[in-house]
Amino acid sequence: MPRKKIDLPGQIDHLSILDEDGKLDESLDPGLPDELLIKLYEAMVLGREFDRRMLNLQRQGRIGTFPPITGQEAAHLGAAAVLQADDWMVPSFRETAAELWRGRSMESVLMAFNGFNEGFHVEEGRNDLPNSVPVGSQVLHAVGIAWAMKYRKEKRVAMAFFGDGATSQGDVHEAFNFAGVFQVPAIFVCQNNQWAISIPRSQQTRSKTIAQKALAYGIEGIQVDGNDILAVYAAAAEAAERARNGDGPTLIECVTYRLMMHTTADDPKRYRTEEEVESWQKKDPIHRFQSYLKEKGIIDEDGIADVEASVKDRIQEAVDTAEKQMAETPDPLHMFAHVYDTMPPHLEAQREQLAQWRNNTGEEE
Amino acid sequence: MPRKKIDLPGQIDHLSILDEDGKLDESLDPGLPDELLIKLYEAMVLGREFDRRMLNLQRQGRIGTFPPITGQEAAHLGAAAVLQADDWMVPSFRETAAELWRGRSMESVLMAFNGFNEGFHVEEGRNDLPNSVPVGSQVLHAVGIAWAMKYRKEKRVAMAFFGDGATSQGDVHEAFNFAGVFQVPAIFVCQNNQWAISIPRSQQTRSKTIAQKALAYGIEGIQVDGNDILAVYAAAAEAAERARNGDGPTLIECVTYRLMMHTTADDPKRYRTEEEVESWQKKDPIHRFQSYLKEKGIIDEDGIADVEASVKDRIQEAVDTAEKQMAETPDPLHMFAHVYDTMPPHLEAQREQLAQWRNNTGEEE
Amino acid sequence: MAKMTMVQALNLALRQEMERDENVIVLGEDVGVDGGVFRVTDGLHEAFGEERVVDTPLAENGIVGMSIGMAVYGLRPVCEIQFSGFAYQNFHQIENHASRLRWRSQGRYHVPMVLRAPYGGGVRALEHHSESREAFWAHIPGLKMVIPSGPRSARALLVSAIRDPDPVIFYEAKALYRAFREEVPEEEETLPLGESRIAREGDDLTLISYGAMLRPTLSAAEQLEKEDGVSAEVIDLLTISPLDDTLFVTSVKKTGHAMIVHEAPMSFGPGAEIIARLVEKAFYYLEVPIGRVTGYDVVIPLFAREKDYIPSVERITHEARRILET
Amino acid sequence: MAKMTMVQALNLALRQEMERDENVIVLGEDVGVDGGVFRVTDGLHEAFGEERVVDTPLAENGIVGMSIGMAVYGLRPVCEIQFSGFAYQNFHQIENHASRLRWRSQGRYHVPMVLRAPYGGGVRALEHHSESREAFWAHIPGLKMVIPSGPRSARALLVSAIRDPDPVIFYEAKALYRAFREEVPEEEETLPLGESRIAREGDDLTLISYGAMLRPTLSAAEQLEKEDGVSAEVIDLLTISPLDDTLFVTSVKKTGHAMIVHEAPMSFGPGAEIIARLVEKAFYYLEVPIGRVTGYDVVIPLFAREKDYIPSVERITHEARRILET
Ligand SMILES: Cc1ncc(C[n+]2csc(CCOP(=O)(O)OP(=O)(O)O)c2C)c(N)n1
Ligand SMILES: Cc1ncc(C[n+]2csc(CCOP(=O)(O)OP(=O)(O)O)c2C)c(N)n1
Ligand SMILES: [Mg+2]
Ligand SMILES: [Mg+2]
Repeated sequence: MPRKKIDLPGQIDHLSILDEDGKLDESLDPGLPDELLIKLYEAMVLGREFDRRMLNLQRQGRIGTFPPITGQEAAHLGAAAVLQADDWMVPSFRETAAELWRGRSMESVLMAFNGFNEGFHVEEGRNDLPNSVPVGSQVLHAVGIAWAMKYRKEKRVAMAFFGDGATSQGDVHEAFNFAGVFQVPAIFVCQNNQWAISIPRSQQTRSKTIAQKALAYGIEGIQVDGNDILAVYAAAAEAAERARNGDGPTLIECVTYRLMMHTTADDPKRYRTEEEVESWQKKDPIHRFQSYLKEKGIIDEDGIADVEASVKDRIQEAVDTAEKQMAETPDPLHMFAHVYDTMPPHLEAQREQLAQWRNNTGEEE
Repeated sequence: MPRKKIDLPGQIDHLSILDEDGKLDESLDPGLPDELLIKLYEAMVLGREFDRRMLNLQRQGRIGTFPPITGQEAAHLGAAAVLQADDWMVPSFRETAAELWRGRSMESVLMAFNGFNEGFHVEEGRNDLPNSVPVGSQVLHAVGIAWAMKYRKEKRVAMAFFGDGATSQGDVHEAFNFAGVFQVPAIFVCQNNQWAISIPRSQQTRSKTIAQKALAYGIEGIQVDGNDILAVYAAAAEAAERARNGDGPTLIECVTYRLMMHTTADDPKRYRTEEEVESWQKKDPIHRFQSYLKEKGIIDEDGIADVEASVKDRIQEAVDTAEKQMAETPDPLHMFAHVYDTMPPHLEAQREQLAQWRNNTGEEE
Repeated sequence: MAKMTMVQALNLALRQEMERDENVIVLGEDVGVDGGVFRVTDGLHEAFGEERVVDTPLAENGIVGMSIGMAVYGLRPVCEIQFSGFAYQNFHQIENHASRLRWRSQGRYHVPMVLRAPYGGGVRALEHHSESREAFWAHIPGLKMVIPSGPRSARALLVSAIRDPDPVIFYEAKALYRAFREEVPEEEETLPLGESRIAREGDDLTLISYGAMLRPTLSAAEQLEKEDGVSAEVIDLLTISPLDDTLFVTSVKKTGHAMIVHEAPMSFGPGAEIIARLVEKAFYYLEVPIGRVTGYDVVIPLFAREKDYIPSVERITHEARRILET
Repeated sequence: MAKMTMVQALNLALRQEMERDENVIVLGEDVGVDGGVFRVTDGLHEAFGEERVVDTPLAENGIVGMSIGMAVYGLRPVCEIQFSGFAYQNFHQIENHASRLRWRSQGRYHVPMVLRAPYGGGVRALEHHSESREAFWAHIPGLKMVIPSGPRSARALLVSAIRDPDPVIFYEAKALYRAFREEVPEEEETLPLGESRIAREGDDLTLISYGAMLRPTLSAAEQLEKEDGVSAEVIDLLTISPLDDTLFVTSVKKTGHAMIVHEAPMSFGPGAEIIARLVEKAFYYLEVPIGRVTGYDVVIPLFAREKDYIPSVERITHEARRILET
């Protein structure tokens, strides 16, 4: 049936700067200073090594379940790296490298994943929300934060992270739509790591890309090679500039891959092939960035070894500190803190009851 | 920043067949038989007149709040008219003409809007869900119904109706996405009547059209002139064929206008201009369809008068019947029916208590 | 002092709080140009502009999720959910986040937001527009659940809710919106959240209620006084959670007879917790079982029959007599 | 009879019901190829194919909304919500539709769906994975809320839930999934919804519990017998709503002492309704106030401290002694 085509605004591009071998597309080079490149490299290695160590600890029963980030370092770090201190980051749960970049301590990560609420504490000065487990639910918070920034006429941005699976949630839809309508300075970073536990991207949504979902909201959208930290950085920097200029939100789809299990409770062999994993291992974000830095003469083998050694030291120190902190008998009365600003009488009573009961049983035993 | 464009599938078209003066674009004529054209015309007039009568009754306190459909007859009727008896219709609350077309009685509409649960009864044989007030929530039900049709290998379709405002809801997003992933035989008909109570379409979403939201889900989308019953019918027929052939869901945006108040509790003068309303009155769907039918020689002035007279008679009859039914003292014990298949003991007890109490007070008075 | 309806009193609270603190932002469906479907936000858009009185897209969950972000950032969002029957759309944002962000950040953030929503029957409304489901919210730790019983308490409690550092669900009885007027002082007035009050003193029987049901409960108390010479004390809860049990426990210790009146369905409703508290704290003073006059455990019928669902003065007095005669 | 874990028993129920009735469809996140994150649906995808064991996109509300449509059409969807903490996303679909479509269509349609969800603490899980919020569902008219206490009851109740013509929320205690094995007959076995059972007979005290808390409650009863010579009767509710109050009322009439044990927060929790029913139906038999040993009114702490939140055998016996000594 013939009919009129609607002239739709909006175009979805794909951005890739460093290819799988670390070769640079010079025309797209964002031209980051060497110092920043090295810092990013270190942060990627830290993320990777910390992941490895946590897996180790988990297997030894020294921490609980956690979601590894291996393979996705570029996708979240590259985006978070464009943020200023007074910008806000609203994470999901698979952005550990970016959280550490923003100043979260490894100790706090370890404590949180070992079941200590103290690990959720966000220190003053770091403008990030805590991890959000209910998939997609956090994205609206970034919209509200961005709304408030705009209301206060501050040139800040709020950056939300989420996965490919999260795009199916109503929350994320509503976040995109509100952000579009209110033209708030929000950046939506989707780490499309091809899987939502056992559900492949192709079964999550029938759209060819996640980025094109921007068209449904009249907002900017772009797909980037999420294993290419320069591409992620460049797209995020552009989005941040747009946001700060009052030109509204951006959806960035980072095409990446979860190389490890969903969480340590998951067994990916049940639902995906080794070949698939291997094919993505070739696109490893750290490997290609390293090649590029070597090629550029910013780092050499010695430098690489130094980075690795220093990162491992830092991790060891953090593990020691965290374990010491956790070993100090936790006070269960702490569970009554931070429920309300002022503790209501019924909670006082329950707290008192628990305190007394502990005293009694302590004496009885 | 230069980069690669992504080749996106999907194209959004606009379809218009009868223009505002009732002039036909012959190349697009769906060629409906005269009999059907007349039936559609009668149904449109019935919808319009019934609306008028209900407004009248409401103003006299003879029914409660209701949402008028005037101006939107083509948008919902044209779509519902492609359904077979064993297809399913999942309405919102502003599709009265389509509900009557499907076989709902005017009495049931009157009773429902006058606060009698009996008006919600869906008779055997009519495969429609009852009106759904929570905006957007019903659309997923159509997806589930369509899923079941596909599972049972029946060549049926489920058609869901909703407004422009509803597209902001997470439910509707999830419905589109599930329908796309499962490729179910669903048709999503959005009556974009430009307003969601006082919120104009432009503040509901920043996308240029509602139809383009289909691109976010990899499903078919089309925008039609919703005041042009031939265009709506043609688009819906195409969508139904697609669905029956197993080729998946379609989103149809019917561009129309709510000529009356949102509900009888609303005062549109607070938020929109008379000029805007007048400009849309010129695009009246009944007027243009009448012109076309006259031009085509299918109806003349006498015929028009006959339709109007017979429609008014039917309405009067329905009002009389409904009022008679409602006047029979309602039994409040009825509220305990249809809660569970088998009434649990605590409800039995509550029912008994109310029954006794009514007996007592009846005796006391 | 001016005589005001509850709608006017709520409007006054919003207006004065917005004047006092530019962090107070009103948002929701149709709250702006239209002034809210019940006109609670009438005139605010003109007075404070679209930057502070924000018409949103149609998504309750979006409204609440966005409000959480605004509140975390330091604003004081007062969002309107057009009818409480549509606040389940945002249930997870309240359960998983609003009520917990203080805890989830171990004190770094808090969520000073108010969710206003009309609740209850009695105004010939459509389906899904007449429910009383305050018990859902009352069971969520970290949240406050407030229901005023008239213009003056509505105004004072709304001011307190806006200033409260924690999230507050604020239910407004539709049936009270325009039912009667009360003197409401122009100057600032607050009422502490988490405190109930004695709405009527008495010695023989304690009637515990709140919101729209307070008035029929008071009328029943009058009737019992006149017709039976029974002196009923009436407690107006005002805050449902955290539940202030001090007044009603004291009262029941005095009267030995207690009855709860609410519109919500009986089973697992607010009355159950009140009974539990009385059993825990006033058991030996109870002379007879505690009564419950509530909505039945069915969906509230459409309006032609809702008066048989909603506790009436007659049902309250009837049940009170039954209790007193036990 | 084979000795089975609760996971295996649930799997058996699903498998046999799917064999029996091709209208039974299993759907949810990761229920297919992966067999469910707790492996409850293990092997079903292989056995019945992707047409009947459906991996869905990540949207709980979508899953439930779609299930409603499927059920209305005549299928028997059994949807899995991966953790009950994510079932609030679909709260409005249950509140506004699933629980009411029978009523909303005046009997023409009904919604024979089951929503399965793991609930509760005790398995070292992440945030938002350990809540007990059955009271939310219990307050919704038209809905059934079921919580089995072990492999055998889980299997029998799930079969009944699937065959029930009304929507059922079916909570499975994660802590019980692999905690112990029970004999589960291969041949069909059902348990009626809406009926509690006596898990242990006794004369001195009635302990009322369900789900994961039944075992510590039974252990506490043993301990009381051994150490104090107290004979405690234990009631296993099995269905939370509609609440069967016959057994526990009869029991308390016999024992005069009652205590409720649940993991959910105390205030406005399931225990409150049980107390209300006891007050209404067994008031004159109660010798002392009814006790509640429950979760505190805070968010359940992360796992390092959750054992202090969840009622333990020690807390139960401690409180039981307090009651008996009153
Ligand atoms: C609302 C909600 N539903 C389900 C889960 C369980 N769950 C945790 S992560 C996950 C998959 C998330 O996929 P995606 O969004 O792609 O993020 P990824 O895990 O790949 O980083 C699921 C289903 C959850 N945490 N929250
Ligand atoms: C979930 C929900 N939120 C709010 C409302 C109140 N309400 C009823 S209709 C309506 C506007 C609907 O707009 P649209 O979807 O465009 O449909 P229209 O009324 O224009 O037909 C609103 C806000 C509702 N019924 N349900
Ligand atoms: Mg993913
Ligand atoms: Mg509209």
